[in-house]
Amino acid sequence: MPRMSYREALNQAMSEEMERDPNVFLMGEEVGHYQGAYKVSQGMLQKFGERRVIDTPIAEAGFVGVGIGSAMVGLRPIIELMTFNFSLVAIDQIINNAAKIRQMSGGQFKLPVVFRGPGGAAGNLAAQHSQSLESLYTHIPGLKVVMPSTPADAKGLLKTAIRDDDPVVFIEGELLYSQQGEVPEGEYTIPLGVGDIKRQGKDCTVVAWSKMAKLALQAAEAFEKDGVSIEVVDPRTLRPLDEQLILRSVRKTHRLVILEEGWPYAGVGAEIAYRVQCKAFDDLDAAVERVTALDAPMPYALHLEQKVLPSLDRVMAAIRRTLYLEE
Amino acid sequence: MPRMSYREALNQAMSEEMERDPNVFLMGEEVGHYQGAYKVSQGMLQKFGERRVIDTPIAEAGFVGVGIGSAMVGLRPIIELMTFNFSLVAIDQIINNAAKIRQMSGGQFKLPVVFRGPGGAAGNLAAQHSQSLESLYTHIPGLKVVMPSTPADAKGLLKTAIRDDDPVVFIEGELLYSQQGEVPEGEYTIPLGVGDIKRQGKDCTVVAWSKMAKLALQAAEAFEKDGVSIEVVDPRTLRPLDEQLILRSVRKTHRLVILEEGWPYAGVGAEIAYRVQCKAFDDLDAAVERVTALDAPMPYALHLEQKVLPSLDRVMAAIRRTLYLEE
Amino acid sequence: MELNQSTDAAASTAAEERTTLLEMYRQMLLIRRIEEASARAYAQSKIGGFLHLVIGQEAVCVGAIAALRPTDYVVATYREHGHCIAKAGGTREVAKAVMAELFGRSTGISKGLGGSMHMFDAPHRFLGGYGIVGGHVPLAAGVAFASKYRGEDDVTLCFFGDGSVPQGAFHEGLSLAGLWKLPVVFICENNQYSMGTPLYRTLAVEDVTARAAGYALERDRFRGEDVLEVRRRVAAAVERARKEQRPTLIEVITYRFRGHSMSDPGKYRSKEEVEQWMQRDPVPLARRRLVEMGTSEDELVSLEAAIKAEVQEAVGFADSSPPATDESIWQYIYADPKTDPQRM
Amino acid sequence: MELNQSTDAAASTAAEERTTLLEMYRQMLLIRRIEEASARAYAQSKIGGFLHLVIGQEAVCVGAIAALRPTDYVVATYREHGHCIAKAGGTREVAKAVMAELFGRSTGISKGLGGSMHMFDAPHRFLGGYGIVGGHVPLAAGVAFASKYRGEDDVTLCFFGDGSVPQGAFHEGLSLAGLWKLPVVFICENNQYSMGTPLYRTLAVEDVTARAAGYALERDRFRGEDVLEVRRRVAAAVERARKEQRPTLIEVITYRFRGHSMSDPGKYRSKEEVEQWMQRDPVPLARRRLVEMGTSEDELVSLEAAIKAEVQEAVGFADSSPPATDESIWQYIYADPKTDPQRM
Ligand SMILES: Cc1ncc(C[n+]2csc(CCOP(=O)(O)OP(=O)(O)O)c2C)c(N)n1
Ligand SMILES: Cc1ncc(C[n+]2csc(CCOP(=O)(O)OP(=O)(O)O)c2C)c(N)n1
Ligand SMILES: [Mg+2]
Ligand SMILES: [Mg+2]
Repeated sequence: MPRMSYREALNQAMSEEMERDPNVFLMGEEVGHYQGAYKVSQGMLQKFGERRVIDTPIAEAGFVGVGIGSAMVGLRPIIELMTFNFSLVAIDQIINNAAKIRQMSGGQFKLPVVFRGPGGAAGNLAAQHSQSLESLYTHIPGLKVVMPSTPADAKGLLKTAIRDDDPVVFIEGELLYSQQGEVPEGEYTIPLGVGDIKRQGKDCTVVAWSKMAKLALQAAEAFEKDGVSIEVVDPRTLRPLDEQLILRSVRKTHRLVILEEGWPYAGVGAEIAYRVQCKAFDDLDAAVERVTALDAPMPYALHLEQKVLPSLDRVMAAIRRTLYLEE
Repeated sequence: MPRMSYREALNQAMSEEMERDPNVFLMGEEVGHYQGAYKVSQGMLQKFGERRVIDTPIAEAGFVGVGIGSAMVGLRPIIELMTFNFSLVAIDQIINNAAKIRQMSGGQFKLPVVFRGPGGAAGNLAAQHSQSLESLYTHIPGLKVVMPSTPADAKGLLKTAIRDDDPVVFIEGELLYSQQGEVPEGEYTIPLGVGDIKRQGKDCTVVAWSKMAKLALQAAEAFEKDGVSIEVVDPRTLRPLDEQLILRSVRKTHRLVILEEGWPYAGVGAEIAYRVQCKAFDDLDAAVERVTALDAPMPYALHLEQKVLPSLDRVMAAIRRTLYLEE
Repeated sequence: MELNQSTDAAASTAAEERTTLLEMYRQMLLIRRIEEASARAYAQSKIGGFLHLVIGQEAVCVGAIAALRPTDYVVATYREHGHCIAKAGGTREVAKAVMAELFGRSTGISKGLGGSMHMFDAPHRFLGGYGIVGGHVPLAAGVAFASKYRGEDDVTLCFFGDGSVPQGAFHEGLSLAGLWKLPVVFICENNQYSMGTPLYRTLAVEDVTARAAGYALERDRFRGEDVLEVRRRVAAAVERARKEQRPTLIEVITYRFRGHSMSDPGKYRSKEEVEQWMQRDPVPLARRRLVEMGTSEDELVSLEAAIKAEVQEAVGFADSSPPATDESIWQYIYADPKTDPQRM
Repeated sequence: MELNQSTDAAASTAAEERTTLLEMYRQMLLIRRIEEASARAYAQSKIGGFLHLVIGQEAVCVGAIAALRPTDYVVATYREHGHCIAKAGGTREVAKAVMAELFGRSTGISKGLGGSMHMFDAPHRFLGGYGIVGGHVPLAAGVAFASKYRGEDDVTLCFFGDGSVPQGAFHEGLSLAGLWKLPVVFICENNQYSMGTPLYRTLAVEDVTARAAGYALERDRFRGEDVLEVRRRVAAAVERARKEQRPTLIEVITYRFRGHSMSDPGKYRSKEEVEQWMQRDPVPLARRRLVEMGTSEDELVSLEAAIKAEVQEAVGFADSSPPATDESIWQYIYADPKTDPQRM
């Protein structure tokens, strides 16, 4: 299987889908002539031309709305947000239009639109440019939310998202773009709502997605030496959530740590923790632990950013607590 | 104590604070000449004049930003959003500016601004006009979120919110405006972050806020006949949350039902449920139950709206489940 | 109010003109009567929520939409009953479906899920009914973008009120339409009030079309009581959009005879002002023109009788239709059949 | 590029003018050197994240802010180091605080929490440094609103790039300023590119000030390499705002010599284009003017030496300052001392 970066996998997914379906197009700031602010659309303008790879002004509410309108009449837009921090100026379009038009019209319209771009902190970017906003979107019925953690998942999930007839919020890890991995060639799709066990284990389950799945795997590595076996479950899609996969894992390990880059209060982790505690109440040998970003706007200084974000130490400490390995 | 409506209580709070402090002003759509879309600001233009009661165009991002900017230099704006459904076009101002400016500046600025207006469903208003968006705001560090359920709380909390030096999202119940209640005269403030036991009970705790607190009390009434005693805890402020009050109640009743009008996934209820299950794990005799709106955009037809919203039946069924009173 | 000169893009012979006017009169009257009937139903609590009537402004939606081909698109606000009816050609079917929607019935045009503010009619390319002021403007640009993308020569009409002009979404939608030369015509129905607020308190520049210069849009501005004139002026813009991909910002000066919605007593307008505008009621105006053009009283009376019957039929249909189904709560959230909305 | 005529609002005698120019030259040079030093520090990884340099545009911030009184306010974008330095009068203290901020130190102007994009200096009424394009425009209107509300005659300058013109927040901020006649001057620093995108691909109407007509704003448009001219033109607008509460939209045509940020190689601009603009470098231009005005080479050389020393001092100060404190993560989220940010 060819190895490539997460960035290249996304590019391949978009390019293949655009070759496959003339209704698919890419629109966003700097996606064309500049080859993408993060170079995800590298070469696509040359391949598909200005008709299908469209540079926009800095008008997110405008071009997000253009994407939604064009989807109502049969196009399949891929709308790139330079980062999801900027989606807040367009969130009314996503929540009040994309998520509701099908229902408000009594099912007369499909909304096959993908809103994609990077999310999360990326080093020294401070409060306005370091946010993980997935919980805002996951809260909204009518949307689907996808957050891949590997190049292969990035390709398989983006291809599915583009073919999906519903609005999909597809949040990439800004710090994952250069990560390398094996990626199946050509036709490779992953259904939305199906998670993946990134590492088998029996003592404790760690649920983590996007960038945080890597951190979970590092923690699992570290514990292996001490003979503690961690299972890493990556839901990959947050909405719909693969609840069964998580429950099966917890019924096996009896312990759960949820790891997320977002803020704690009413985050996705709270939802997962609550559901597991209800549905696997008797299977749990310890209270569910949550490791999240600190409940603070992101400071600029890098050493503070590292303190605010979930760290290997904090994850390992949480795992130890669920295993009653306090030392 | 004088009786008045929730609407009048809010009006009194704003009027008293404007008399008390010349830096306080009210700005929003139809707040002046029209006397308020929901008549909350009735008479205030006549009392305070156009300088301090300011009608705006339909430009929420604009006047929300104006409020934030004016607060940076010492004014204390009350920004009325006609309903919180429309706050989505201004949420970037609230999340990226109001919630972050103090921290980004290293504490050089205070942001004493209140964003207030009605939230929730109000009958036949369909998907875009029936939303309970508190979980979006409660997720954000830097904000405070208040949701009063009675006229007295409305007055006491709004006065405190106006005097508070931080940005406060103050969500009123559109269907509570006409509700009557006793309201202390003159100086009456309720600290943010302090909840209230709306009804004492010993068998099961129901946590509910805003409109839902009323529904919780109805359920408690209904159970009283069967000799089941329900404690109704109204946190009143969602951020900061009066966690201790909730925990104390649960440690007494050993059972918890959370009732909210918002959607379930990553809602405020998920957070409360999770925290209680962690911090009162051994005190719980049953899994925490959540009663929320169905995970759907609001339909127009009233009979469907009633099915989507939490109902007395659903609340009572949930309470019965926690009490193992299945029949 | 300085108004531009009329163009002759839709010049037509007297006979054709009478036929056209007769049909537009029929549609305006149908809309007027449907709105009056829904106001009565609202008073009887058969309709709830917000109900925004277009009474007084009928010539705008009817005249503008009469300038379109059936394959053209329309996007509108929450004050869209008339637009929805006109886009379908004012048939008895659409009258029934609109009334049933207001009643929240499964036979409604949005199956009782959208209601007064969210009527949709995909077969007739009426793309809704939106409740967030200005929020639908980018959607309209997107629909026009799709036509251009596919090389189809359909045009999109986007209606909005004077109140949406200061909204960010209005600005972004018009900016993109002008930049990309999209086949769209933006029609501001300037009824001079946004809820209780008169224009001068929301717009520093009351001529809405003054903004066209900043967006590289063509502009036109005129009174909206003469439905033939509305059709003529809009037709010119539609042709520009269709043939030359030059988008236009049109402002039509009009007036709503009722309050903003049923709950608005409209105290902010003087009795005199309202009466003065009612002198210019587009419906009787069209009738007078028809008589001048030689239409017989009999023809008009029977047409009016037919409309009365259709409206009664629509109300009866709505009243006797089954309520929106419980399943519909879940049925239309996601299109993908594999997605179960109850397991998120 | 058609440019308007100069006004004489800030006419001053030759001697005064030389003194003014000398001080502005000093500030521009300080900013230039500070930016160059931060680019070096970035290369040494002493600074991380996004670093947007104002090199090439110094005459805009320095000239515009030189037209203000100390009590006037400035609101800017993420490309604001120069504006922050100029608002404080280009002192060695502000140079140190800006550099320390870039290094993420507790002695930084925002205590190391804001960084390159979020510098704030309350004592000098510099209200930040914002990263959401257009998002700060309504804030500036709000600051001006506060001055008017309190009957104070301070003016607010709001700087933004050409890229923010299509943003909704730009439209809403300008709409309110024009409607309420707020004492604010909006300055578009048109450096002809938003990131890698040339103006013509983002604005259908390249003359940004063409939009003023829709907002009832005064307008002015001119080249930004002559710092004296910038000061003169902005001074006229500031006086209009201060004395007559008439807000203005100004467009200054300028150019950034470096990439959008440190990570941008700037391939989208030809070497020729960049070099052509560098011919108009505002810093040497000011120096030549000063010599023409009779400033001695010695005076200039010693001034330049002093700046070199100040910049070295600033870098040394930043390097030796303590890092932002761990407590500062929690210290500045809420102002209310009773609110514990760790117990939400
Ligand atoms: C973003 C937003 N803000 C506020 C409202 C509440 N609202 C509904 S209609 C309306 C007035 C709109 O006036 P106008 O655009 O002139 O349309 P008209 O009702 O006159 O047809 C307002 C303020 C809304 N629906 N959306
Ligand atoms: C709302 C929003 N969208 C996108 C971005 C990403 N972004 C940062 S700067 C920039 C270009 C801005 O160009 P311009 O306004 O001309 O300012 P300049 O950088 O040229 O000074 C973009 C697209 C952002 N910060 N905010
Ligand atoms: Mg209007
Ligand atoms: Mg620029």
